[in-house]
Amino acid sequence: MREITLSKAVNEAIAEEMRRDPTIILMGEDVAEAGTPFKVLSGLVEEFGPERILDTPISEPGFTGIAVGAAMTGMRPIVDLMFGDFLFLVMDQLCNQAAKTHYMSGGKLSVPMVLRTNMGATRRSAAQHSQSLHALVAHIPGLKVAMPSSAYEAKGLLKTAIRDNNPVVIFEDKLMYQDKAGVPEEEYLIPFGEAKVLREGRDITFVATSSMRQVAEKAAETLSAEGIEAEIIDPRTIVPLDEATILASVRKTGRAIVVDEGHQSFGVTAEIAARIAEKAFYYLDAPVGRMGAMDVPVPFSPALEDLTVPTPERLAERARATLRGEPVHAA
Amino acid sequence: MREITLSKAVNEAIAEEMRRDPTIILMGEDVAEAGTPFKVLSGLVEEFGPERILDTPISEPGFTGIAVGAAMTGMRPIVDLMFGDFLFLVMDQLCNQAAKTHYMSGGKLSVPMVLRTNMGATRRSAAQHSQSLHALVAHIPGLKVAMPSSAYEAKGLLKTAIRDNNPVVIFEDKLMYQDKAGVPEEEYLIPFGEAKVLREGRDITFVATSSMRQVAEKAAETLSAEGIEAEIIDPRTIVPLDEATILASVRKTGRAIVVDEGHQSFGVTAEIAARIAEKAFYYLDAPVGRMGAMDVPVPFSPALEDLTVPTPERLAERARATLRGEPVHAA
Amino acid sequence: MSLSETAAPARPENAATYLRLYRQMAKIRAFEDNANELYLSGKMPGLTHMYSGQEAVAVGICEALTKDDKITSTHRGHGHCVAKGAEFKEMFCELLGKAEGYCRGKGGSMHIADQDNGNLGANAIVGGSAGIATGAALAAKRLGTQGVSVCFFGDGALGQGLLYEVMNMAALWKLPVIYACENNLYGEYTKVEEMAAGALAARAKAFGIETHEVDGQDVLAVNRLAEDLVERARKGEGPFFVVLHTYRYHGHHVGDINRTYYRSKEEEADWKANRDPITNFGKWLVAEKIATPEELGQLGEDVAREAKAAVDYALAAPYPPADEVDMHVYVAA
Amino acid sequence: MSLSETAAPARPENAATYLRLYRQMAKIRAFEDNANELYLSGKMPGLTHMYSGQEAVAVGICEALTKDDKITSTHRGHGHCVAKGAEFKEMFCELLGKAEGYCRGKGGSMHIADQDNGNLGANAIVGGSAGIATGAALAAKRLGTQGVSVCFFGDGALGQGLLYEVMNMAALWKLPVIYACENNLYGEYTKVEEMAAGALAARAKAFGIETHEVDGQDVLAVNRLAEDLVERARKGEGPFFVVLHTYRYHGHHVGDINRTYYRSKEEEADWKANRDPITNFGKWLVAEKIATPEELGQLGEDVAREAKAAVDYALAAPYPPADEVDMHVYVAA
Ligand SMILES: Cc1ncc(C[n+]2csc(CCOP(=O)(O)OP(=O)(O)O)c2C)c(N)n1
Ligand SMILES: Cc1ncc(C[n+]2csc(CCOP(=O)(O)OP(=O)(O)O)c2C)c(N)n1
Ligand SMILES: [Mg+2]
Ligand SMILES: [Mg+2]
Repeated sequence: MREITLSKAVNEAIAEEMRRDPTIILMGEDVAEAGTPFKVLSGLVEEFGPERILDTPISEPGFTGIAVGAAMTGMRPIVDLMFGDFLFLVMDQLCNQAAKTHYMSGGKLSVPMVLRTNMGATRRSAAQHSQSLHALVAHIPGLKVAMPSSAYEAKGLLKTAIRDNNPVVIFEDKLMYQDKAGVPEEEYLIPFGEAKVLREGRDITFVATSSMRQVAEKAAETLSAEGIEAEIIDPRTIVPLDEATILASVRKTGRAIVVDEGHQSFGVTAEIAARIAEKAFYYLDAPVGRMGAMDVPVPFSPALEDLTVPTPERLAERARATLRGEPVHAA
Repeated sequence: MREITLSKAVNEAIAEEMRRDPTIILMGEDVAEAGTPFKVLSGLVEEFGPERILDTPISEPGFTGIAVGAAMTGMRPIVDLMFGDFLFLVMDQLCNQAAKTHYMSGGKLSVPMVLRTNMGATRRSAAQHSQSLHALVAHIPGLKVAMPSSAYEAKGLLKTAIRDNNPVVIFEDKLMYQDKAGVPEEEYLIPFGEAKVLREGRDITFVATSSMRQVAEKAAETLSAEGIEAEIIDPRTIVPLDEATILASVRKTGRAIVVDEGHQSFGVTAEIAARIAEKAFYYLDAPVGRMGAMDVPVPFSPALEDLTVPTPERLAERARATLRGEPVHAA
Repeated sequence: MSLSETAAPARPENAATYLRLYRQMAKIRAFEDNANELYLSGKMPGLTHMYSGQEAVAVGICEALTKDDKITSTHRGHGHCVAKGAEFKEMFCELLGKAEGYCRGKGGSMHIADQDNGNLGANAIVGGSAGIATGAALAAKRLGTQGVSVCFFGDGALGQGLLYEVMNMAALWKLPVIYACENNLYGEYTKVEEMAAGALAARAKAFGIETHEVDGQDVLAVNRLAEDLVERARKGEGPFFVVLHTYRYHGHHVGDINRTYYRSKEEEADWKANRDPITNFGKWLVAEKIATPEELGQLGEDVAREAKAAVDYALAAPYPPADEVDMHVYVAA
Repeated sequence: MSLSETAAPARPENAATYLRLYRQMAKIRAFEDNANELYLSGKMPGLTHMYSGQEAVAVGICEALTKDDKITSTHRGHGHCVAKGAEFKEMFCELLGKAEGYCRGKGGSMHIADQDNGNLGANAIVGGSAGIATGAALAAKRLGTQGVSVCFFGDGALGQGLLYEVMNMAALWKLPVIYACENNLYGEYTKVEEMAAGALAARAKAFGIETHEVDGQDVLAVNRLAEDLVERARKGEGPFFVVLHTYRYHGHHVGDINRTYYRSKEEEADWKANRDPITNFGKWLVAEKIATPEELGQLGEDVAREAKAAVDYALAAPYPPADEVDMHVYVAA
């Protein structure tokens, strides 16, 4: 299979869907000629024109609100939010309006829109350009939340998101834009709510979101050399969450660590760990471990920033401790 | 001890602190003559004048941002956010600015401000005036989060919040404003990060935030008549969280249910349950239960709204099931 | 402010239109009287915000729209809803949280919507619908429907930054949207001049948006202006901004009874006695011989009867079944 | 736009001031040249935004302020930081994430702050500091410090609704704040006219705020205006809004190298050749016999040496120790 970058996969997903459905428009800052600062959207305005690829002013709440209205009246807008950190600016339009419209209208109105944004630290971008805020939107009923872990997932999940009739927030890890993966030439969609077992193993389950997949894969390799076989589950969407696949794995391995790049406290690791601990309780041989980003604003200094995110080494060490039956409390 | 309403307790806390410290100002919509729609602040403008009790335009992001700047430069602003649902509007100023300033400046700048807002459904106020959004701010490092469960806590926690040198968000349950509790005439403060054991019991621990205290107390009474003794812990602040008190209780009872009025998924029950499940693992006789609000926007219809929040009956039933060793999965 | 249209003589060929304007206003008043009564008698859950006094605004504008044109509304939204063509029965059911309500009881007064008639919904976030209305205009333009959208909001909503963001985009992109600012002099318990610096009309002009002011108590003046702007918006000459000077008769919400601390009884009495949009328009209709007092009286009675019947229906109607509570969170696949 | 001040003859008694304005501008240019070089040579973590070309704005305004007056800055913040009195050493340490940086390496270029000199910090949220500057003005007024605050922001930030919310409050409450809009013609890769409908200056006038426009390449014109407005703001005549017409020489950030798709090389060359604030002011200083070319040359060399020494120091300086990672999340009790 050909290998393409995550960036290209996103670009292809949008282009394919826009060719198929003329009601799709894309809006955001510097999305047209500039193709975004990450150059993810290069070429789209040339094919679809400025009527469908709309450069907006620097008005995140405003253009998100416009997308909500357009979605309610026949369009399928894709909003490009340049940095995930700007989610804080659009929360009202996203969470008070888009997320609730279908419910509040008793099913009469709907908001088929996609908000594409990013996450991920270690780019030396400091506290307002490095956050992974997916837990916040996952808490709000009415939104779906996708977290692609590779170019393959990025394309398949984004296409599904665009066709979904609900507001979907999709988080791309900005450090993965240049990472390549096998992506079929033929069209495919990845259904929401279906986790993927990335690696089978008998000893411990790693539930890993987005780029934490790479962390889990590297840790699993190291551990494998030591005779420890980790199973890796990528939830792919955290709303809806494929609880069944996760629970089946943990019931088999008896041990689990959840790894996610959002802040650990009140984040995604809490939800997944709590569900495992509750619903696989009688199968657990050790407490469910959690590894999120440190509960600190992301520091600029490289010497500090790298300490704040989960790494393969720290995950492997945590897994060993879990298997040794040691308490595995967060630092 | 005299009994006063939660509303009066809040009013007293602000008045006492404003008398003590001239740098305290209060700002928000209709906070002066009107004393807020809930009349919580009645009388303050008469005592402190419109220079210190500022009526603002309907500009939540704007006046929150102004509070941040004033806090950085010598004032101690209290922001009144009329409904907790409007948090979505101020997230950027609160989470990108206030929460991160101290850290980003390497400790040089600080933001001693309080954002007072509310939570709580069943007032027939529908999806945009009924949310309990404390989990969102709890996820953001740099913010502290207090959740008073009675007039006594409301006063003591608010006074502590006002004196704290960090941004603090305090959630009052709007259904409790008229509820009375014993509040001493003498000054007192309630330290952050100290949970309170509201009721001792040997069989199961209820960790209950804010008004869920009442739910837990009623359930405990019912259960007590059946011979089941529940211990009730009120965390009082969820950031910082007094893990030690919670864990000590669960290590004793071996069973726990966490009750909170935020949406269940990716909410406060997840964090507390996950910590218990991890750190009291070897003491647990049953899975940790979670009861949050249903994962649906709050419906207007009374027939539906009452179904979405935890009730004493449902909590008692869950506790019985836990003690019977039945699986206690969320519906 | 444009000259009063009711100063000019009636055009008999417009009689049907005039009567429809009158009837629509009367319907709103009747709706609100009943809603208020439901609240006062403890039969309505929650609170609600009365539109009485502002009828000429919603009716004058909505009568210039087609069914397919879109509006967005506010917390004070019953008037817009009636004016855009909604039925009493579904409206009262919604206010009472009943299954036959426009939103199956899930929205209530503050979220009432009527998709079939182009009402995208009331909104409980002040200013929160500015993006939605602008987005609907963007959709109309992209889809080539010739549709226009109207964003209703109060003077208080001028405090919200979102409005300026979307007005900028509407101006840049020449969208067919009309921003209708209902200046009823108060936002909750605060006077407009304490909340808004500068001239209201300057707020949109700053973005190069053509701006008008009109007497919001004069339904013909409002309607004439709206007809003109809607037509021009359809031709791509939008966006437009209109300040409509008006007044709310009740408190901010039904529970806001003791309100002399923020506005005087005299002021209220003056508006009701001298500037009532229905009374004044009725007088003109009679003076211009479009209708007799008896005909108008009859019309009022008909409307009142209709409202009463709808209330009775709604009171007896069933609540949604419990299993609807987690329905409509997501669109069924 | 005000008439160029450098068209007028120099006042010899102001020689020290003139030279200080020149020196401050030269310092900013030297700082940025070194920062750019650090990036290009792979020694600087992350990205950064160069202020080169806009020096007269920051210097002209900050020289009108006292140390206690506050400013808020932007992602393009080095110029404001230097102009408000910061030291090269702590600044370069910050850009390199070193412990001796103004923010102990935690902020970096986009969050550089200098509390002691009244710089409340750069901000990586476009428009995000509008509330902070306004709040500082509120504090100054309440505390009676006579302080003034200046909110620096770019033309692109005019897209953010927050600005309009706080300008409204500043106007209502007569706060001593000056909104300084640096119109450098672009927000990232987009021209200002594609992002902003109407006239920029109208945006603040709509709130009744006195508004000025000035040539942002003319440091004397900027400074004269700033002195006047700051003095008036201290007397309670604020707020004010100023549009400063200027230009950035580099790309949006240091990595924005191929940029002809959004602006031409000719345009860049023209500004650099004909409207450089330092060159032109230097010429005037020479023509007016305030300084000789040699003196200015020497000053330039001094500044360059100073910058180089600070860079070397910063490169060799230690990173913060690992245990600082969870320090400063909360104020120590
Ligand atoms: C974002 C937000 N802030 C505050 C409120 C509370 N609130 C409801 S209506 C209202 C006043 C609105 O005034 P205006 O826009 O003039 O409308 P009117 O009530 O006069 O029709 C306020 C402050 C709200 N619903 N939403
Ligand atoms: C809220 C927000 N949106 C978008 C960005 C990305 N961004 C950084 S700088 C910039 C352009 C800002 O333009 P302007 O205000 O004119 O300042 P300039 O860069 O020209 O100095 C953008 C869009 C951001 N940092 N914050
Ligand atoms: Mg009003
Ligand atoms: Mg610019």
